[in-house]
Amino acid sequence: MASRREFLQIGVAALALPISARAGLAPAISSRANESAPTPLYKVIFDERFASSRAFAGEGKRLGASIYGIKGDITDLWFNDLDARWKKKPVGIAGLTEHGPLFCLERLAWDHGMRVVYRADHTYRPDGYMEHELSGSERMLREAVDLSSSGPDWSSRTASLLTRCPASPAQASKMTVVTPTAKHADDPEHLVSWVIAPVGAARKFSRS
Amino acid sequence: MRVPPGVSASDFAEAIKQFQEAVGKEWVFTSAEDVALYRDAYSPLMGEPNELVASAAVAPDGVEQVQKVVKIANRYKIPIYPVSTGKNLGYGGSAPVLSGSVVLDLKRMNRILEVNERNAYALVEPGVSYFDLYRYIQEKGLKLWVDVPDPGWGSPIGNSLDRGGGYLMPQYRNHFDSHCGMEVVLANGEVMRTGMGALPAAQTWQEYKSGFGPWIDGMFSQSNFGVVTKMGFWLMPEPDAYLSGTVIVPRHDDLIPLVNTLNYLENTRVTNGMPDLASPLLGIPMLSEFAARFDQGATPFDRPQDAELTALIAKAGGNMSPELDDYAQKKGIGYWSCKLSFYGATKANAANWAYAKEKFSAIPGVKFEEGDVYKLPLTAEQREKVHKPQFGIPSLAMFSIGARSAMNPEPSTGHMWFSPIIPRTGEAIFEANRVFAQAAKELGLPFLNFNLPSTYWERAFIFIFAFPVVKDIETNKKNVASFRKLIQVAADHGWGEYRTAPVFQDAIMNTYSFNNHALLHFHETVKDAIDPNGILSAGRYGIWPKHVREAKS
Amino acid sequence: MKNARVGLLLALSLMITAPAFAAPDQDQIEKGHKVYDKWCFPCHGTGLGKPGTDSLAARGQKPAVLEERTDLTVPAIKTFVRHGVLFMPMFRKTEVSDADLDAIAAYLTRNNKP
Amino acid sequence: MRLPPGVSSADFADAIKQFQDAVGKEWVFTSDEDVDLYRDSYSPFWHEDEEPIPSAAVAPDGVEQVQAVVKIANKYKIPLWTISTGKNLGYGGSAPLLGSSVVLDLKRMDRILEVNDKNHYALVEPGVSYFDLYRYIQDNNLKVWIDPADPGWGSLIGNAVDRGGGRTPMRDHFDAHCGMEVVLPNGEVMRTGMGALPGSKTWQQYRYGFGPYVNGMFSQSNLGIVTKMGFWLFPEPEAYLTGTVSVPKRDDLGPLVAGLAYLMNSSIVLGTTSVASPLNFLRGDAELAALRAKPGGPSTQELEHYLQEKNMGYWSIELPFYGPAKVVAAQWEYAKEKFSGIEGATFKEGTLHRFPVDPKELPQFQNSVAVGIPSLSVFGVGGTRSEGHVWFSPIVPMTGEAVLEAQQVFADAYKEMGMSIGPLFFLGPASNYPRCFLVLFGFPIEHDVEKNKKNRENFKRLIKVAAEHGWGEYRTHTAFMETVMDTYSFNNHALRRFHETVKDALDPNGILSPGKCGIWPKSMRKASA
Repeated sequence: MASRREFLQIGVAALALPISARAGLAPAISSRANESAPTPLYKVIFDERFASSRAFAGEGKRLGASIYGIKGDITDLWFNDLDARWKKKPVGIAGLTEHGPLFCLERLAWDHGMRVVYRADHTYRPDGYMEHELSGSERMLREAVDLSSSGPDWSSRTASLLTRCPASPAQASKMTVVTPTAKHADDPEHLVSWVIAPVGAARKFSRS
Repeated sequence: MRVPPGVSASDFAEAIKQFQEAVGKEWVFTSAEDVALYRDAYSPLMGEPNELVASAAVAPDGVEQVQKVVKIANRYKIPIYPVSTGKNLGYGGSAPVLSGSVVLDLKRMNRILEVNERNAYALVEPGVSYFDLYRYIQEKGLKLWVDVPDPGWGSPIGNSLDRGGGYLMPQYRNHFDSHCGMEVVLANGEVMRTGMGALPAAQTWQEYKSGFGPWIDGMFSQSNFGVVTKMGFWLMPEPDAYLSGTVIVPRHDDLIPLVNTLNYLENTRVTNGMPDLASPLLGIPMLSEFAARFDQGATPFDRPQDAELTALIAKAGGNMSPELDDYAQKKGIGYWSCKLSFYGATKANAANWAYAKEKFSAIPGVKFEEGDVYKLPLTAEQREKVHKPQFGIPSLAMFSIGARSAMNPEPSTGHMWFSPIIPRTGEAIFEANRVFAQAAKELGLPFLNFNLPSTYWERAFIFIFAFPVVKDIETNKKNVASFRKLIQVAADHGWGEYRTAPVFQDAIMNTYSFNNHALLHFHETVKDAIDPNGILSAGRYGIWPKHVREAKS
Repeated sequence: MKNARVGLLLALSLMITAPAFAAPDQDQIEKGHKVYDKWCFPCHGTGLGKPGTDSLAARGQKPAVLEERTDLTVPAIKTFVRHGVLFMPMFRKTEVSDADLDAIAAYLTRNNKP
Repeated sequence: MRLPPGVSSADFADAIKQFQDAVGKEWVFTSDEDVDLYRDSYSPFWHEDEEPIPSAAVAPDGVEQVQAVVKIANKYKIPLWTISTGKNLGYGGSAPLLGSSVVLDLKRMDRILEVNDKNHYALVEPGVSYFDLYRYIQDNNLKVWIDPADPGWGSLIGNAVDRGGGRTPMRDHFDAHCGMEVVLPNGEVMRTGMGALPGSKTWQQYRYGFGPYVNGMFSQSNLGIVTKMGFWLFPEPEAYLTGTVSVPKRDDLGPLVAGLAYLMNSSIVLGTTSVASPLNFLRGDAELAALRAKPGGPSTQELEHYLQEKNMGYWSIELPFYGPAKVVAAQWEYAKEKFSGIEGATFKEGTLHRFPVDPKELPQFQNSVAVGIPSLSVFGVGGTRSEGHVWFSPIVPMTGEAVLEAQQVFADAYKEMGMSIGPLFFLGPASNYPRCFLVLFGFPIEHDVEKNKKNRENFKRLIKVAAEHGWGEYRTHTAFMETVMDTYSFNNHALRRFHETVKDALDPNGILSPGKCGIWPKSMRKASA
């Protein structure tokens, strides 16, 4: 049996390259917020179909977050909840989902002056490792190094990480962490954890 | 020989010679006798100096000949006026809008290029009539129906380009809407195909309307932007069965819920034939029975011959009167009725009719009459007695209305249609009657007591009045003046006409004036760009080429 | 206009007075029958919904169906077709050519007594 | 800051200032991070210089502001690219075709001006999404349906003018519209149909009005900016029923599709359906894989036998019926009768739903869009990590022969290009439009320049292969508009030349959406040809 020494790889750490909006992360917009204060999260969203996402939700709940389960489709969450809420006042959300739900929520949030301020792509590799591609503020990335010691508990650690996400990223950076992680049978190959938060941008399209 | 405006006699003679070379000598008509055949048989200007008449007529036999004619016309700046079968009677017939134009008569182009039974469509040339297409389908034994307008001798292309209507399911009885794919000769003589037809090897020219990029087919309807030389039409597969049933409501105000429920049923496709409104009390017959009644020598307005009722109707004018309501109740006569038609599977028809009855039952005192049930195709005997256009059979029976009959011993020589679009509500019917009755009174027109709209279009009503055209010039002049006033009265109330004869096209286009005639200016910009010499149908639907506009102002 | 009406009057009088000696050949009559079916029958045929027939009947014409007449003359037929009458419009040569019209006339006068 | 082609930086600065005066400073976006939001999320030009990124975006709040913006653009000859909600993903999103155009973002114009549930229509502005209208109808308890596109966040106007389709009886979105207000390239406002009649009572009831019917000119075009549009709505029916017909043999496709065409053309089937085959979702099945691996591939008989063993048909279609409960049952019965001529045809009846539907029933709908409820569930389908897709979307005849031919032709083309035909192949053939089949191929977008380059070449090749067989695309991504328009070439591109003549007359400065659907203004035509 091969020795499973924990493997840590920090690639392009703290590379301060502007990340396009397409990548799901807008660069810093204002630094008015107190960097240390975490983004208040209105809802923490998980996908009921995936074990890692359920574990993420369990930890989130333990930390006092209001959790919301989906099965891939965010229509109900947005149409019957977030839309009205955001029209009143933009407020942050976080989640561990597939790419599709984030794609939708991100664009819907743009219209209320919100942006993805932290994003991590979690990909199971065929070689038994998981690759975590992180982008967010330097502080978040520093904290995210914590994932390097993670295994199957990566998703509950992620929950804890997201609740500590600062309200506004001072500077956008990227980092990749690779750790040996066994794939849960009902997890998809790729998941993404993310935080969407108000950043005080001008582009708000909601009519109040 | 009459010469087109602004064209020298020698140029015209030269052009005629070239037209003859292009289409054959026998297909260029210049003698007064032959050219007279292109007069509008129903012209309200008949016999007056300003009657709209052609200078000559040219009848090409194919698209290449059309191209040649158009190129010659460009060379000599000769106004040409295409007609398909020239049977647009009541809306201008075969006469041009600009007197002295050369009529481009497409009647010889009468090829039925394709009829596809499985995908239910046809591709035809402009000279093909509804009779032609019907006969072709019958001869081949195809299980297809053509949606025909009342007179069946017209052209599917001509009728749909003038945006006429028929009687079958909504998507078929809107004739322009039922087209799919066009071939057009442009003012510069080039041939263009629209929709999927622009794809050289197209397999779906008659199956997908809009192709890629701007969908421009509508520009060639009620317009003078091109000569349509081929057009596809979606046909209705012969249904399994037909069923009709009539809803009768007792009171004046019941018309409002009657129409609302009808709209629901039609817009959800519960009833899919043309709904047919009537008034048993006022003696207003169903449209589908109109012609048949004439056949049988009955008056179309066969209200009960009762002096009390006649007096009550006269008193009410176009208005609501409680006495009429009382009379209807007392005698048990329905105030309004609506015949619904159903095309489809036998059981589905029955279920749809049952559901319709359930919906109408919300109107207190409503009664229902079961109508005809036919398993299709019709037997020969059934064919004789039905209103043929409702079964896709072309006919000329509608001309019985203007024909000499026991009830109409001194017939007119024609008619012109005044046809505003009004909202599809009972309230609008009442308002339109009040307004037009008042206007008729002021204009001294002998209008009938109450008019009910037609339902050709699925979402709007069309209110059609026939103005007679007679032999007497003074009467015609007065009718033309009254017609013009009605256009204005209608426009003041937000009702616009859907189609009209050349005599009134400027006046009506003038009412479509939003933002200082932005739409007309748009048309003019397009016209000048694609027909810089202004040769095609000058003045049609109010669109004049630049040189005429400039000369006018 | 004036010409048309004059022509019409002329035709009407011809119809009454002119003798109709028609001796066309059978092919011509058969062709005429076909053209008649296409262009005339929808209005002048038998059965319901034939305004031409109804109109002539209302005028007291017997028989009202053109095909059954034995008193029509070639000039009268041609005049009606080329000038129309009342609500009946005239027919153009692209619809009913002169040759077609000759054939119609042959057909409708086939039973005339010399 | 990027500059629109041919515009000096001084002019552009002036124009921006005037745009700000026209719409308010906060509604003119010029910073990179704001402009980035207008990039195409599914751009096939990832990380390439060719990606058409706008120079700025302007978001007016009303028709007068649109007019003002257009007039300024004329003054400085600045190309504008109009978007409604910018959600046209797979066909270009919110990005312009011509890089450094200014995006004219109409999202703020989101007023629902009228919804009438007696005559069943709505009049809306371009920023109104399917969700917005649906919410309005629910809040006001109106008994009408909308017909959403699959993703419900798009604009009714934007989708209709791009000639998108849905699933209910009103699924042909452009065909379901009635009446437009348009700001022309010269800044003037025009209303079409009955709307040209001041005080009109039937703008949303009769579409044509009087004279030439010009509305189609504003679909898939760059001749005007649609600022209001009416739509016919379907009144809430009593019930909805689906029934699935399966047939055992490959050659049964002919009669199956012929039967479908009859039912659709007879208005018995009023909604979208598509031809499906279990062979598509059984791709992972070992037995099938073994069959496929055989030299020369499996014979038709072998495939038929394999499916028979699994108790599955070779082809199936799910027919939707809308109407009174008893009627939909009768229609389904009639449909079964029609298809029973196909030997071995089997029938499976779905659940009957009555409206209004209990929210608890919603999850039973494979797609709520079929009953007029907007959704974003298409984004929740998941699968492999995807950066998006562009749609290759040819129209093929509604016949079994055409479907089989298309399957063969495209499979061969894919093979030649060294691609395996993806599972997306069988999105369709679908009947989103009344008389034909739409076939959708999703081409993946990758964050890999080389792969995207290859995909773009392949896409262009497929366009040509399709055109050679007489199949044209009904709509396409901005990156391929030129190529698609090139195939609509009858008589030496007569149709495009007609469009160009009209374009030059109406938009002499060429400011509106240059290049859209292959139509370039005169000044740019040579450069692009």
